Amino acid sequence: MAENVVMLFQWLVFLGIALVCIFASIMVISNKNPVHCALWMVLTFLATAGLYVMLHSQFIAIVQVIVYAGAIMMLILFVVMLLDLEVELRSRLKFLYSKAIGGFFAVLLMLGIFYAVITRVLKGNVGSFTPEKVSAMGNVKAVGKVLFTDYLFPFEVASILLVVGIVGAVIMSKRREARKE
Amino acid sequence: MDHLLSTIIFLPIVGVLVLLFINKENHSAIRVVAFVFSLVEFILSLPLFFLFNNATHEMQFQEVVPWIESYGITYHLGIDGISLLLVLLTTFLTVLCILSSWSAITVRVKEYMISFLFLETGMVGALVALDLVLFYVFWEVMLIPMYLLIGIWGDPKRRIYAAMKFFIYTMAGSVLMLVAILALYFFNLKATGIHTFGVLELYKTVIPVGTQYWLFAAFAVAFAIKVPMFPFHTWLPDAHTEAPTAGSVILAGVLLKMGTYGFIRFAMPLFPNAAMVFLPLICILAIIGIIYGAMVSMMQADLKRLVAFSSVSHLGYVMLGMFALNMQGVEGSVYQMLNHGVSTGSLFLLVGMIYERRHTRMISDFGGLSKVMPVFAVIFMIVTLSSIGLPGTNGFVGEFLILLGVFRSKIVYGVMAATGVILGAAYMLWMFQRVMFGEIKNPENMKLKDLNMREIATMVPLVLLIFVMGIYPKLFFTKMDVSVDHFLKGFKAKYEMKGEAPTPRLTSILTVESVRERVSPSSGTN
Amino acid sequence: MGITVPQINFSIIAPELIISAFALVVLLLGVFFPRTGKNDYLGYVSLVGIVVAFLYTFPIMGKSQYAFNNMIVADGFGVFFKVIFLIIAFLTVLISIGYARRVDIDFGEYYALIMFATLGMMLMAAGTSLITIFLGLETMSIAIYVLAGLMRGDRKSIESALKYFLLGAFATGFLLYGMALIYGSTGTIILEEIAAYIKSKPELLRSPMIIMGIALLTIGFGFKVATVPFHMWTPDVYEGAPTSITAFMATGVKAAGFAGFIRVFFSALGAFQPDWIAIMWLLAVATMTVGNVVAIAQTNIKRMLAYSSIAHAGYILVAFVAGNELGTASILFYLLVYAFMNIGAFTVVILLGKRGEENVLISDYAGIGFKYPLLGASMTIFMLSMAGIPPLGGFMGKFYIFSAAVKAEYYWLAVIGVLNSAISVYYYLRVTVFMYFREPEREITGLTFSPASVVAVIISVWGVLYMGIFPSDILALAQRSITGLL
Amino acid sequence: MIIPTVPPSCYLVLGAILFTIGVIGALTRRNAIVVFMCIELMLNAVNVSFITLSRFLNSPHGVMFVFFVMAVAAAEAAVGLAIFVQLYRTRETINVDEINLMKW
Amino acid sequence: MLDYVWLVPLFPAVGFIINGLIGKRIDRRLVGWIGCSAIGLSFFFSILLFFELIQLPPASRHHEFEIFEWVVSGDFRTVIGYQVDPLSILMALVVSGVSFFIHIYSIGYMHGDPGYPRYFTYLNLFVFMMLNLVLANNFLLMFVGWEGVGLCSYLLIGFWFERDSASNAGKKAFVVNRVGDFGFLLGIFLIFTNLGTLDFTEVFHKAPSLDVTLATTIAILLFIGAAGKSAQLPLYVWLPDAMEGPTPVSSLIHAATMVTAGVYMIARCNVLYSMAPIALTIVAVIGVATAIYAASIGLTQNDIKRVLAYSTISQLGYMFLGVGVGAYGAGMFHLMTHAFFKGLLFLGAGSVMHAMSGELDMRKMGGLRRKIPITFWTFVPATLAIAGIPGFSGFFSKDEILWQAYSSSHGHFLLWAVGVIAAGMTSFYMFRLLFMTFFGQCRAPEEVKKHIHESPKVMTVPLGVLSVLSIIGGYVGIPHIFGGGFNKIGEFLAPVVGGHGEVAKGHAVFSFEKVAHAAEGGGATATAHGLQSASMEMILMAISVIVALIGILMAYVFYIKRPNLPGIVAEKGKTLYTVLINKYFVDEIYEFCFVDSLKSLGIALWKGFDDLVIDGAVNGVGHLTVGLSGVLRKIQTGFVQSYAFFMIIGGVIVVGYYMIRAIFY
Repeated sequence: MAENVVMLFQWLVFLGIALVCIFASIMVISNKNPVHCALWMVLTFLATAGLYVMLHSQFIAIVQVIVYAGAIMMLILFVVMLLDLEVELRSRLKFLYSKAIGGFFAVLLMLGIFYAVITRVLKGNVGSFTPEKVSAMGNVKAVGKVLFTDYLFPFEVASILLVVGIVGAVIMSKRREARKE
Repeated sequence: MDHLLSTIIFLPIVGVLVLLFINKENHSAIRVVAFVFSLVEFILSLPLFFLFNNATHEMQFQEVVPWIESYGITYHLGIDGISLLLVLLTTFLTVLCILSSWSAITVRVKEYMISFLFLETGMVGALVALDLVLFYVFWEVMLIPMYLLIGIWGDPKRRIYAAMKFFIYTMAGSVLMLVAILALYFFNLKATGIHTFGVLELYKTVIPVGTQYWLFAAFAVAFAIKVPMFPFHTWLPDAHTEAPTAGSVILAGVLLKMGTYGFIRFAMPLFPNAAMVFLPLICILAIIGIIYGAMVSMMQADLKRLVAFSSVSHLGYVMLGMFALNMQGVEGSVYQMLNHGVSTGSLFLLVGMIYERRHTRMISDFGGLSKVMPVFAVIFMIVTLSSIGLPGTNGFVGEFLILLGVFRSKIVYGVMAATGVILGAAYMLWMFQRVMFGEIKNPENMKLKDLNMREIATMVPLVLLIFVMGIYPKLFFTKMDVSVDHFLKGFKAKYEMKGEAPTPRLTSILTVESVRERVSPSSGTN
Repeated sequence: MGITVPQINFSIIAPELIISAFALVVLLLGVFFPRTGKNDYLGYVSLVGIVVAFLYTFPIMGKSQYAFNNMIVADGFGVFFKVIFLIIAFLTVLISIGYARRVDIDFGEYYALIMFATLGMMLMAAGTSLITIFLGLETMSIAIYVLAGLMRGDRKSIESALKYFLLGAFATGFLLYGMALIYGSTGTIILEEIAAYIKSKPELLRSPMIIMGIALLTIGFGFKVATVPFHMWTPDVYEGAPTSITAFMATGVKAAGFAGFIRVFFSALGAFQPDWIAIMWLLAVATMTVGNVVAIAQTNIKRMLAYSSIAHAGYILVAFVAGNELGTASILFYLLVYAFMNIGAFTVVILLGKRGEENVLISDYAGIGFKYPLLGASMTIFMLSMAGIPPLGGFMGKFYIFSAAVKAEYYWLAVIGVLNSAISVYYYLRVTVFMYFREPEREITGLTFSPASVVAVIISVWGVLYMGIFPSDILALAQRSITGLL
Repeated sequence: MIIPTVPPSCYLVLGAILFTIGVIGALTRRNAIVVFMCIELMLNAVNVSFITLSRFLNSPHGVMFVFFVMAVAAAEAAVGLAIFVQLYRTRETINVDEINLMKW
Repeated sequence: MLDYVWLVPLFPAVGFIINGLIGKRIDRRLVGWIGCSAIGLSFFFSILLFFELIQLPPASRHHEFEIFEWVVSGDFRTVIGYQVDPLSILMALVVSGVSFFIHIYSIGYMHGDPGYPRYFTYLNLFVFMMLNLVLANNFLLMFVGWEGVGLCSYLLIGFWFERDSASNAGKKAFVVNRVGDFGFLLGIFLIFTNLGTLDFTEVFHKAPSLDVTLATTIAILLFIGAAGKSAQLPLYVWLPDAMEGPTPVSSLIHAATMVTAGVYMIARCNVLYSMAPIALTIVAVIGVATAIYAASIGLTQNDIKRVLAYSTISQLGYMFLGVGVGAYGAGMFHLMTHAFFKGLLFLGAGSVMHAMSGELDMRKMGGLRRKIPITFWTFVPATLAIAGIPGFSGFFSKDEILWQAYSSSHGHFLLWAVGVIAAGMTSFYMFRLLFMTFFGQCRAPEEVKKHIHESPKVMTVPLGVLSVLSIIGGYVGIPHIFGGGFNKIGEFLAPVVGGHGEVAKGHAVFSFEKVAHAAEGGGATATAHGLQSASMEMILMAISVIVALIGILMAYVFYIKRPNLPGIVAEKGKTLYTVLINKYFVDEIYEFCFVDSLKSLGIALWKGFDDLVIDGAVNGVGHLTVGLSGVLRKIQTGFVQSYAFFMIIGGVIVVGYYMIRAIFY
């Protein structure tokens, strides 16, 4: 009984979050105002964070909220504001057809992915990183352990990557200095 | 003497290097250096002739150096009686070409001479290469200098078109040959386990008939374009017409022979069964070429175009003779290659000489030149007659043997081809008449100067050769007798060993399943 | 429950470390010792770094050592690619010295980003897990996004950065999704383990999920190597980016894309070869044909070279389809020779420009062949090499590629390939037509040749000739390099 | 004891839907920043799939992957926004359908 | 001594080389002297050889000498080699002898011409080639000579190359000859293919093994060659035009020697022809048809050289009639006498032209017999000879042919009848020529009249020599009805050509079955019918003489008695006259059928096929690619989203393919 309630609850939460996700992302792509788009985007990210929690990835959920919804989206929002972008007008180009066809193809692609993820799904190599173990040692700790052992190398690479990103961002957004002859 | 062939191939490159260090304004020094190098080259090639052993069909003066070991590609050179004569023709004509460019080329002389020497390397290399890849390399190397010669020093009006057409046309044909070479290599690898591109080894491989068709077709297209055989010939008139004189000479004299030489050295002995299957087609195309070339030639208004189309006709004989597959046909065909080089080369030189004086090649601009240029007229006459194939000149011997050979192997072809004899006389003499005979109508022609000593020096060797080859052909036939005989015997022997004929696999895309078999799931890991 | 640190073997990643160290040094030097208008020294420092890194590839040559929990490997394949990338980086830096100053991008970050991008490429080649490859790819890409748009005042440059960035990120989405699905099907991201898992569970061969993953990976890598129809960014980006970076992209990014592509598809997904072979066949044909055909109509030489680089990707895909050892080895060989000839060509493009007058139209080349004979000759060599004329490196590259196709009995593919290379002759020769056959309409005067660029041309010419005439050693090396990969 | 009852397929389908919405957005929106957001949406969808797979395979790789994807996304965002800013400075627009100086 | 046969052609070759290389730089007289002495020496050696030969018994009068191997290829082998036998030595004598006199004549005739050295160069070359032709011991060398004389003919016809008509005529001669050579060449191929050799001795030795069809084919092909060279129907058209050359050339090449090569060749190949009766009949019919056809044209021509040209064609027709009925000796006999009198006639015409300042139209001549008496008096015997007046050389040879045409086993009454009619025409037009030129009033313009003068000695002496030969030349072949033993020439030639009288039986050299049979056949016919036919022969001979006399009479009536009669007759038979004076419009028809149509075909092939179809296809592929390029590049719109759009489409295709494989495989 209790299990059924938990099941039901889980389903309800899942469906709720999924609907929020989908709705919010549809709003992202349909809203004319970039600022609103960004805000809907934040909502999508937050909802996704909820999903992560449901999937026992609390650490990622937190990061999602802080980094994605917080930092990245704020950055985007900031730039949108900075550039003082107006409400998006309909394109003066007759893109409609190609957009419709593109959308159609995207949907086809989606159907393909549906097929791929639903039918004949074979489970991959099941590992030992079970939720039980994880919750036993704490999610963050578990993740951290993996990160600094197995993923030490990618972690270091990521640092370089971020350096590149920072340097790139800085150098790109620097105003063009007047050439000193 | 061990590296004679290599020396001959790369001497022109040395010449190029020397030229690079000469001031480009110093035209006379450049000319002299280029001439000296070509002359030394020719003199170096003479020992080939005199030291050549007539009695053996084996390749002589061989040099084998591994080049790309993993493929078994070697730097393998050697000559037999067939290539010997063509090598000599090449070195000989180059000397004359450089001589003939003395005053014709006044701009960018250095680049010109460099191109020419490069061209010589390519030509000699292609003739003596006994490794398919090496041959292909030289074969393509020839294209570039020729392309530059046409494009830079050609007639301003259409030179770019002609150069591009020449390059792309021949290139398109030869790339297919490359695929065929590779296919042959892998076939041989599978059959014998030997990594080799060496022609001599590949001669021994027995190839199933079905495979032969495709391989032969690929080789044949490449060579047929170069020859050029009838439907593939349209690059030739353009290239010939637009090229500078010496370019036309080399183009007609040597480059076209690469096609026919390719047939005799590669396409036919490697794939005799396919050659026999394609024989009627090739013969008929050759005959069409003979007659068609003559007919079209007859009506040309441009001298060089006329000679170009006559090449189509003459090369038709060569092809036909080769496919007669008997001693007379093949020997005549080889001989006719030389003849064509000498006589058509001379024709282009002569046309170039009057072009230099009048800056026109239109037949209608001339007339009555015999009167003002008697020496020219005599030489022109001799060359024309050689081109017609008059007995006593070289042209006759080749043409006669070819026709005889063809007649022996298939009478109908022989009869049809022989009609070219009539047409050949008609268009050449008509041209000669319009240029040399009649009143001088154009006042500009009155002032024309006869040939100077340099020009005479250019032509005299050719004229002498015309007669020597016509009167004492034995000198040359003894060189090639054994080789041609060996070619025929080898052809026949291999023809009779034909492998069983499974259907050729060319539809790989449809046979994914077989790929799956080859790549079983287990082989997917490392 | 302490942390067990994985085996750390710095010698395996020595080149990467050196490159990143030097990148940082250059970065800092650029910040603390900026010498406006005289920043060439940064380039030379970078060159030193690259050379040192290059020297450190020798110790790891001929080994096959994994490190960092199988995240990265030092095997022949990776090392060969590292050598390619370092050569490319070396040449790129060489040609940048002078050019960067001309277009006002000669700050430390420029050289640092080139080195970072090189690092990313090396990771792609050496990475043996999806994550390493992904991170390498992103490191490279992000650096290149920036580099492409570095001429900030230039409308075209920034446009090319935008296009490359948006489409690159878009393609990354597909790539990632593919990785996710493959991960989902196998439960691991280490390539070897993926292969082993597939081998242990043959029913996986028919699993739609993993096949979908492969399809999405095809799209992702297809974008990076610019195969049709994922090629469309190429011409625009190549045209707009600074020429030195275009050269870098055309060679380095493509090579890195192929490195990752091959690594993933052959090491991990080799069992699926029957599945991907036909689509690769199609992509190869489409890529070659579209690249070559459209290149014909181009008037801008950078754009033309962009299309030609698409075509070259098509040739490489031919070898990819062939899928045998010969094919893979020929890809390595081809990419190396392609690096030489393509960078060489772009160097000539750079040399023929001057401040405010880049001379990138093919018609600007009229008469160059006689005005600057050696430059013209070099350009001719590069063009002919790309067209596949012996005895230049490009020919040998194509020779190996097509021989691989023929060996695998893909005759039609080989035929289409060679016919395409005949088509390509047309536009490559057009450059020589302009250089030698046409009279110039306007004089190009006042060019100053940067010595470093001239050195780059010389090196490229040498490379093209060497690999054309004496290809044996390098081919043998390439063949040794791929042992254990398939 | 927490038993996962919502099958992984559902999460994966949700991921696919989000991905597709992102694709459609990237194809249709004019504003480069919005296009970029849509691409972020795609990455987010992939992240969902990763986490799901990681959860149901009991393996840490998916989580790690997502972690790095986020890092990449951050770096990309930084660079991308810098590009947009720079673009706006030179072209005074970031509408992608007004940016076709280079074509054919 | 016979081994020195190569000296005979050598001298002219030497003369050719010397004159050709340095002729322009040395004194003119020296040039002429070199030219003549070269031929003279050649003639001298021919005579020596001749006497050497007749020392031998008839059966062994055959000698071959090989100089060097020429073309050797596999089983094919030909040599440069000469042979001496009665036939070749006879030809050599005629050729070198007549040439010698014509060379001498030329010194005078050409003395003012700027191309004097060139002329002698060509002429020597011609003699060299002609001697090669007649002395060759194999078909190929014969062919060399054959083509060589054609070349010289071309060069000499077009000697005055500034004149378009001359160069046209030269080209025409060469090309038409090439048509004949085409046949000859095929004949040679067929011989070699079937017999494996081209050596005369071996070919004729092996020939009996050929089957009749093959022999016939070979014979006909060879005859095509002969018809081209000897201007027989339908390949005669070049000969009248050939008169554009200098007159001694016409005399030497286009009357006395070269054009008779065809007859010689058939006589040489008599073994083959005797095996092929059909071929023989064709030869005879063509011969007689040519004889009457050309004679009928000759009736109306006004150009003195043209009349002679048609007359030559007609006489050649006789020769072919002779060889065509198997009477090779008779044909050769006529060849020889014809060489004398026709050579003389041309030289005479040349002398007339010389006197008339180059005038050729007979209507502008007349009454010349007093002004140039030597020419006239040498001209007359030649005219009588050609007309077939008994006692002159032409009578004997022509009558021999006519008799054989009637009586030979290959002969037929009709052949004889047509031949006789042609003979009548011959005497008519020859006397017409004689009367118009030398009798009546001089119709030349005053200016020309003043300059009429006799030719110099150097010209008249050869005329005299030849006129003597025209008279006595026939006495080597007196018909056996006048005394069997006197047909020296038939007797002499019999070892080679078989045929005549008693001797035929005895010949031994070629005593191979078929040959012997053929020869005996001929001989037997003669002897078997000997007695009854003697009277018949007398009758026929009388008829032909009467016909000839009627021809003369008519000419006399038309051109002496009633000079206005020709006009009236021409008016009456206007159509016929028009046809005849326009030479049956054959030139026009040929022009239309072959020349024009070939030219338009050439243009059609060039412009229509080569440029449009082939090159069109080639360039079409190029343009298509470039066009495709132009279209495809438009996909690249520059909009980032359209790129993404194409990526998606491509992605869906890729994904779709994989999925379909995943689902269905």
